[in-house]
Amino acid sequence: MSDKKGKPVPLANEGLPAGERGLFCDAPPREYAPAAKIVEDFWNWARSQSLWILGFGTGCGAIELRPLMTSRYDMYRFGIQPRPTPRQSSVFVIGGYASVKTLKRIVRSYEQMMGPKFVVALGSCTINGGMYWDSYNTIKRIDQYIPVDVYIAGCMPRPEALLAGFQELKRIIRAGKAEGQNEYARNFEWYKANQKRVIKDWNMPDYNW
Amino acid sequence: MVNPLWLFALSLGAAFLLPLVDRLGRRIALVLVHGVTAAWLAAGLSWLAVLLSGGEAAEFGTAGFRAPLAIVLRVGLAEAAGVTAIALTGLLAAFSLTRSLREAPLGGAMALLMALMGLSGIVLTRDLFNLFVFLEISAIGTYGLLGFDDRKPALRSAFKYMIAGGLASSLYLIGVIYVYRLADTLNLDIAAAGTALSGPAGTAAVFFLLAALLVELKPFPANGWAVDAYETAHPGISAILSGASATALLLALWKILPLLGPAHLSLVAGSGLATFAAGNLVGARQDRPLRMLGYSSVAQVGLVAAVAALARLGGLGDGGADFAAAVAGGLLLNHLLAKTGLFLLAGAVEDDDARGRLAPLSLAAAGVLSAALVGLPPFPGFWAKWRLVRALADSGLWWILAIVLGGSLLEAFYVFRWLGLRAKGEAGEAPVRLGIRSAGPVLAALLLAAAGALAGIRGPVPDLLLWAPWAAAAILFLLDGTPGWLKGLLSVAAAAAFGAAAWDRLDGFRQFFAVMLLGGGALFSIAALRKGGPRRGLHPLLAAATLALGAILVARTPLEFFFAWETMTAASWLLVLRGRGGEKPALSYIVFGLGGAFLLMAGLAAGGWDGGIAAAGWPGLLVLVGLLVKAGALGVHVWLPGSYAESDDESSGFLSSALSKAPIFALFALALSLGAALPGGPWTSRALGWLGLATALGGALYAVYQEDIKRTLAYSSLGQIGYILLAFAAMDQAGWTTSLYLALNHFLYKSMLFLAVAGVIQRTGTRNMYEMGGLIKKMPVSFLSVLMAIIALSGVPPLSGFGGKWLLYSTLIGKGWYLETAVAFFASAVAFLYLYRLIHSIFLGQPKPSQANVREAPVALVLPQLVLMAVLMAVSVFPRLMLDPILALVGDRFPAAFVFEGTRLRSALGYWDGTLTMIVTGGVFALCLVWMLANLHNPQSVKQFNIVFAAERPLRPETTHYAWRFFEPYRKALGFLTRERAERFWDAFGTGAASVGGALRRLYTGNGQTYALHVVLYVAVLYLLLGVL
Amino acid sequence: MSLLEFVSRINPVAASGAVLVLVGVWGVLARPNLFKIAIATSVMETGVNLVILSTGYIRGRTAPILDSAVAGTATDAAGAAARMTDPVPQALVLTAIVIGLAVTALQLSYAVRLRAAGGGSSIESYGDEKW
Amino acid sequence: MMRRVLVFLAVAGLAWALLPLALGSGVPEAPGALATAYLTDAPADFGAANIVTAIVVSYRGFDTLGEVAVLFAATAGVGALLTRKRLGLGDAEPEAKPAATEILVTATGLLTGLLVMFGVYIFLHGHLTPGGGFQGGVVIATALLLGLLARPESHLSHGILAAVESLSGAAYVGMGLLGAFLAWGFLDPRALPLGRIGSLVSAGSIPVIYSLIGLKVGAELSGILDALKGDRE
Amino acid sequence: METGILTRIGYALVSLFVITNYGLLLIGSMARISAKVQGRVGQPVWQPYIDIVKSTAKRNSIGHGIMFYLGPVFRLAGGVGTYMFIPAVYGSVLFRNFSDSGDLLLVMYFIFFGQLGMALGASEGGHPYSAIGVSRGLSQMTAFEVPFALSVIAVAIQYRTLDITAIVAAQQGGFWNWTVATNPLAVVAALIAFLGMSMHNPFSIVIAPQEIPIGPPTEYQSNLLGMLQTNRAIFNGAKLVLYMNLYFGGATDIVTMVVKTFLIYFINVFVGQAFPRFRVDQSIRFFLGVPTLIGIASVIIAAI
Repeated sequence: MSDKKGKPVPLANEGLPAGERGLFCDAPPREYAPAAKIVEDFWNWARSQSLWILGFGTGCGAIELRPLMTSRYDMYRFGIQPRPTPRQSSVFVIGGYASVKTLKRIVRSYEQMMGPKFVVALGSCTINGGMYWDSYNTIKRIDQYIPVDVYIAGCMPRPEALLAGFQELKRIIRAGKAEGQNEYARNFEWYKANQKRVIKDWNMPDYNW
Repeated sequence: MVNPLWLFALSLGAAFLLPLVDRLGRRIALVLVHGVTAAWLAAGLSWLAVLLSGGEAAEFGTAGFRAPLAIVLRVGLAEAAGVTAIALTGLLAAFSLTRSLREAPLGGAMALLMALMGLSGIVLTRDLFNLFVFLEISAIGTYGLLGFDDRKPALRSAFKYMIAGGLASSLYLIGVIYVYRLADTLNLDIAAAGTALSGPAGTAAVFFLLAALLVELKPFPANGWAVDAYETAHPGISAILSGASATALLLALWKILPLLGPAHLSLVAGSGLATFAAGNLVGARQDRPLRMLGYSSVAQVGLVAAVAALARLGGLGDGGADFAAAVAGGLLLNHLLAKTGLFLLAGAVEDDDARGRLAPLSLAAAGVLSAALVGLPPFPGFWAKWRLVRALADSGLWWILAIVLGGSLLEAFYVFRWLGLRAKGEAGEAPVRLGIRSAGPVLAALLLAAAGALAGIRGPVPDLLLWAPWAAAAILFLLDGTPGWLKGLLSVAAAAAFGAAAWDRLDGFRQFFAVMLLGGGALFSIAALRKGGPRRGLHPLLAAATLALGAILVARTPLEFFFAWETMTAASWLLVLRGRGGEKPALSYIVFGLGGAFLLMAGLAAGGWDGGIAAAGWPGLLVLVGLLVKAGALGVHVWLPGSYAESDDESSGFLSSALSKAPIFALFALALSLGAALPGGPWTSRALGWLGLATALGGALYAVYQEDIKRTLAYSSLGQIGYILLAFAAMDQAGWTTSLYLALNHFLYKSMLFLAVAGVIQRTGTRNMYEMGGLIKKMPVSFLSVLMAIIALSGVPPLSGFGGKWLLYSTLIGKGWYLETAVAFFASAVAFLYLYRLIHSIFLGQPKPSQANVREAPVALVLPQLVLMAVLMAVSVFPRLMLDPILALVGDRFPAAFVFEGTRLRSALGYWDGTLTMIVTGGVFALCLVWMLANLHNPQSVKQFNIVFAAERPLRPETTHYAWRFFEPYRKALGFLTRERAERFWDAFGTGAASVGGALRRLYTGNGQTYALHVVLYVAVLYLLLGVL
Repeated sequence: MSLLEFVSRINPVAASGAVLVLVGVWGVLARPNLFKIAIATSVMETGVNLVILSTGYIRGRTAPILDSAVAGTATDAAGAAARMTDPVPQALVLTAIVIGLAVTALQLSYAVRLRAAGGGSSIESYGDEKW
Repeated sequence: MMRRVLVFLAVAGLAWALLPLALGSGVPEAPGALATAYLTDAPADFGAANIVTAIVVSYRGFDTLGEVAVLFAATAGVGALLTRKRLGLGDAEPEAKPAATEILVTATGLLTGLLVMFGVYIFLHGHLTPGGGFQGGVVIATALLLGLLARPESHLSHGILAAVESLSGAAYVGMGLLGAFLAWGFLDPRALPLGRIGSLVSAGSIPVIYSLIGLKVGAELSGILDALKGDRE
Repeated sequence: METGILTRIGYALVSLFVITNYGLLLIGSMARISAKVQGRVGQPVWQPYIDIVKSTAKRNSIGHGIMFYLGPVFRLAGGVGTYMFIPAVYGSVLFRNFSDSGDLLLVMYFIFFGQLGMALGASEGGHPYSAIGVSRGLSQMTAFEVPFALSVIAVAIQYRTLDITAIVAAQQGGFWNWTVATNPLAVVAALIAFLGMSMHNPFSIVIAPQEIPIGPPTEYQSNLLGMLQTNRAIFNGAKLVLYMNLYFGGATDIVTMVVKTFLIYFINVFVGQAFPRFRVDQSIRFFLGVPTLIGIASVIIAAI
């Protein structure tokens, strides 16, 4: 994706009207190589211990997140806390079915998160469309549009399942295999093509910095 | 000495032969008429030359006989001056009358000739009955003149004029015959010498003479007929009426003064003052210029009569005779020329029924004439008014002083309102070209300026340095066509030259202020080069104002000080008037400026005379209040925001950073001349402290809610002045050091702010903050300068602003003013609000697409800002650079409160080491910067719309830039503090005065008979009063 | 000062002159008609002229003209002077009368001009310039 | 109503002011010092029998010059105001005034010559008999007035009147200057020989001045009367 | 300077290291205590360390311009600078920091330095929420500064000095010499002001988490956010030390400093749990009402 001199080719952003292209950054996403092994292990350990969830509830899964804040399940023990903006959060929990309209917002929020970022998808709707398998406006497989790290099955998994899912996510991060951001950057065209095929009124830049 | 009788023969011969000459051609007849007037002028000037070079007055008998038997004419200094004035006004008016004289029947030219000859006769004759004959000749001439060009309104007012004239002449006749009956002579000098007129019958006889003359002089209740004539007649004739005939009648009154007893004199004085006050009050309510000028001339004539009477009555001034000549003469000359010019000008404009802006030349003339009329320097009216006020103060006639000053302030209000209208003109009207008709007013203006300058230089203000502002203004006005940069350099050179010339004459204290005042002027003259083009009128006024500030420093005697002070007020008023929306603010600026100046004048006049402005006791309080009005303390600050906001960007910068220091300097000078104390004892300093504090808090609170940048900065400087006043009020070494430190600091960062804002406004074209945004990328230097300025202004530590705050709080706590400290702290926190708002809504936030191609401010603005930034940084790092000279200045007047140990300044309470603070802050900042850069991984700079907008994309930059009503919650909480109480008070005051004018106005019902009734009632009341006094 | 003594000191001509002046002034103030005002003014001036003459009236003396009535021979000037009244008021009144005439003439012509211009002859209708 | 009270108060106030003067002054027993000086010196100085004329024309001649100027200005003013154009008559035929009665017409024929001769007599003998230039002028004016009344549509020739006025006025000023060069001061009648008191040719230039004044006043007054008729072109 | 410039810098760095760790642990423990109040296990006490490391370890970040990057630098410099100007422990050379460069006024005004920087950075971000947050923050700041200023004046009158070391010296010798004993009203006013300063619950409108996502720092992320979190710890530490020195008799050694500051902060958090959030104008009216009267009363008491 980069031209001869190694400088990334700016994105076309056709979705935007001509006058507004100057208002958005048109740089494409890049892969960020992990640091040296020892440092990266330590950082991965820190990342796993401080998972900040983006407060973006889609579908029926979001309600499962709320109990985690209560005394009974208490996700704070594991260093997990909710954050209001994608800029400051590292985990994106997709709680259930995602309509096309929601997908547009999911993509925008996912792209505005800072790497390394992880996605946890709840429920069967994110895996194969679930009970909306034949609906015209839901997303059947979420990972065709954004890279997913952990799926938590169940038609809405209980909070305990969520905690188990997060433990699994911690393990993956510590193992250094949660490189969703680089994977998204590598197959950017593919992901973007899938997204554009579904989202009709794009009216936003190709990559939302 | 030319014998006046030849002149009378010449005039009468010409008059009688005019019908024959007219047959040869009207043009030749008019040349003859103007020739005769010119002959009178030449004769008058020759008499003046002879008398001024030491000749004595000469008497000329008629029919070969001496005084008692025949009629005698006398040519003294007063008479020579009178004849010259009459002839001059006649000539000026004749030019404007020529065209209509040519069309009208010959009667008009005849009447003009007769009127002028009659007036000259009134001035010259010493015989009472002959005076009556000449009164009638001039009256008949005036009746003829009023109706000569067949204007229907003029005919109406002519008839009214005649009724009153007939009554006056009958009174006079009765008076004359009984004076003859009792004093057995018709000659003035013999009648005055004898004692026959002192009995009851004699007093009554003289009363009739006086009553007739007073009615002719158009006293208050009985002058309806006169004002109608002024309004409706041809402007040339109004000029003759208000100029020439007023002069003649006043000289006639002057002549019969010896006959008058004390009762008569007090009648004249009372009636004159009442006319002055009422004339101005009603004048303020007029919207038709000619009628307004009519009321103004009636008022001025009343004042001159009153002064003459008072001079003779109470021995006002040192000797009565020459004092009256100087003051009454000065006021009369001023009134004469100014009124003639204004009538001709206003009349020409009314005739064309033009409503646009005046052409530059006639506008300049109108400006000079109205300034002279009001008594601004350097015109003769100024010197006369100063001596008058001083004499009144000496003899303790305070209520008369109040009337005189109040009346002149009212007059200033409506004259400058008219000038403002003419300077701006209604929207969309083409500029008014007067062509040749503006020759008369321009000539009158030049004469006024020359007379004033001559009177000033030969009289009380010989020091040429004080005349530098006017010289600079004149020269630069002449060069107004040349390109802007040349004039800018000239004015900077002038300021530098003035500084060099005056430097050694100034003591350390004045040198400190000279740096700010002259430096500020030069700085903003350079800044004025930001725009190309000649920028007509800006440089002369800016240079004049700068040098006037310098003159204030150089002045030694109270009069010199006041002269420079009023020059500064006038020059800065014109600067404000020059601004685009400057008409209304300029009016309030000049009215408050003059109000303050008059208080100052009264205080100076009443105070002692040894050098500077020594004024202890309550005159000192007057001076203090006058200075506070000029500084813009809360309550009298209403003029400040409008003037700073509406004037050009450079001039508002100059007004706010340099000119606002003049009242501060004057306060210091006042305190120094009283031995480092305030007049009125300790409670004054506490009250001044609270007033300063209120101004600081008020200024800050008002500034928070403004949408217009320049209004925000205006209120901000109001606030900073409040701090300086608070510190000054502490009246100890700490307080004064703080005050001077704050003043210099305020000069630095306020100049930076105004320069930057000027650049921003020039580039974006708007003054509203919410219409800007994100200019940091396009105007980085301006951003940096504004950033440093707001850090300094809000007192955030590393920069020198904190030094000011530290000094202030150490002073206040040291002084025991604890509550003031808390409120000062709150005010400075509030200041932080509007400063942040200023930099946020202009430079940060969302840039607007329409301002995409904005470039950095012009070099003329950026360069001074860089210099100021360097100075500010230097002073912040090494506070001793600024504090050592100030501590030396304040020196030994008070017990030492601050002392320097190396770089640390120690006070009784605590210490502050500017250099160490800067080092520590810098070090810590560097540490954090390194830490940030080290951890910065793959930063991606993004554009303005790459923000987290609740998973949506922002729509338009205008709607995403949060700037409009930035502190709305603050308004909900503390909005009640900033309801415009001061403005409402002054508006109520204005309408109150206007309603009094309105009530008095009802007297002039327009019915000629009512006016006659007023005349007779006036005479009857005067007679009753005579009985009482 | 008894009434009798007061009456004896009245100068009859001056008194009648004063009355005429008052009538004239009353005429000017009370009658709105332009012409009547002009006439009232001339009445007032006549009154004034009478007052002027009154100061020159000396009982038992004749006009100041040197002719047979006054002095037998033209030589003894002092004797003639003793028999003549005061000439000065008479000279002054001459001028006053002519001036009064001139003013009245001009006033009447203004009145005619105003009425001709269609404003009617009452002064109330000529009050446009006011306040 | 209020107006009536105010008028009464004003007149009463004026009366109160006039009281001490008009009543208090009483009847003078003897003329003052100035009057006595005039009475004794006038015949000697100017050889004029009529002392009033001596005062009017010589001692206070400047007043009279002024007064003539006043009359002249008034005539000019009236002339300027009442032109046919100004009165808006335009060229419309003035409405026919009633023809003069037969008595008036015949009396005019008889009296005009007499009046003019009488007027001339008055101002020629100004320095001898009572009366003088002004009185003579008025008599002449009445003669011309009679002419106007008899034939309303007739006009006095404006040109001649103006010429007479101007020339006599200029001559008067000339006589004044003559006095200045030949005698001791402006308007001093002694420029011409004084002659014997009582005879027609006596008292220097007083009779000349007075006759000039007579002519001037006669012309001016008739000019005013003609203008007041209202149909002057 | 009796100790060399380099050694002083060394001491300052050590002192900074101590206060940073203490600050972080304080926040961690307070969070754990409030969790215990809510019956939760709560996050580990060293959680703030982890959060900072995670933020700093972020692989990429975005920037809106120079001022945006400098915002956190100003903020952190403000926090560290404030601490540097306060003598943390009375009598110890180690903890004297650079308090000889200015007295109490310098510290009070240096607080603005951090806030100004943060405000500028937030505005450069271009986000309307950050501007609204700054506007609220500044409005509240002007209000709570008044009671704080009044209590500072009261202290200055009582001890007739503004030099912090001298104030602490005057309070040595047992509880009864502390300001809290000699002039309790001043302390009450100061503590209420401290609530406003630390933006705890009744006055947390500025960074209201759900209404305008955490106010000014909306656009900040990765290492910039890390710096802000570090500053939050240091700045709290500095203010606590300041309050301890002014009102609670200062500290002669580290232990007493830790204990006293912990208890002061505890009051603050304790109040924070029990109140809903004030609107901006309500909080302004509140601060200018009773606390100011208390402050004035304290000044009067001190002045007599």
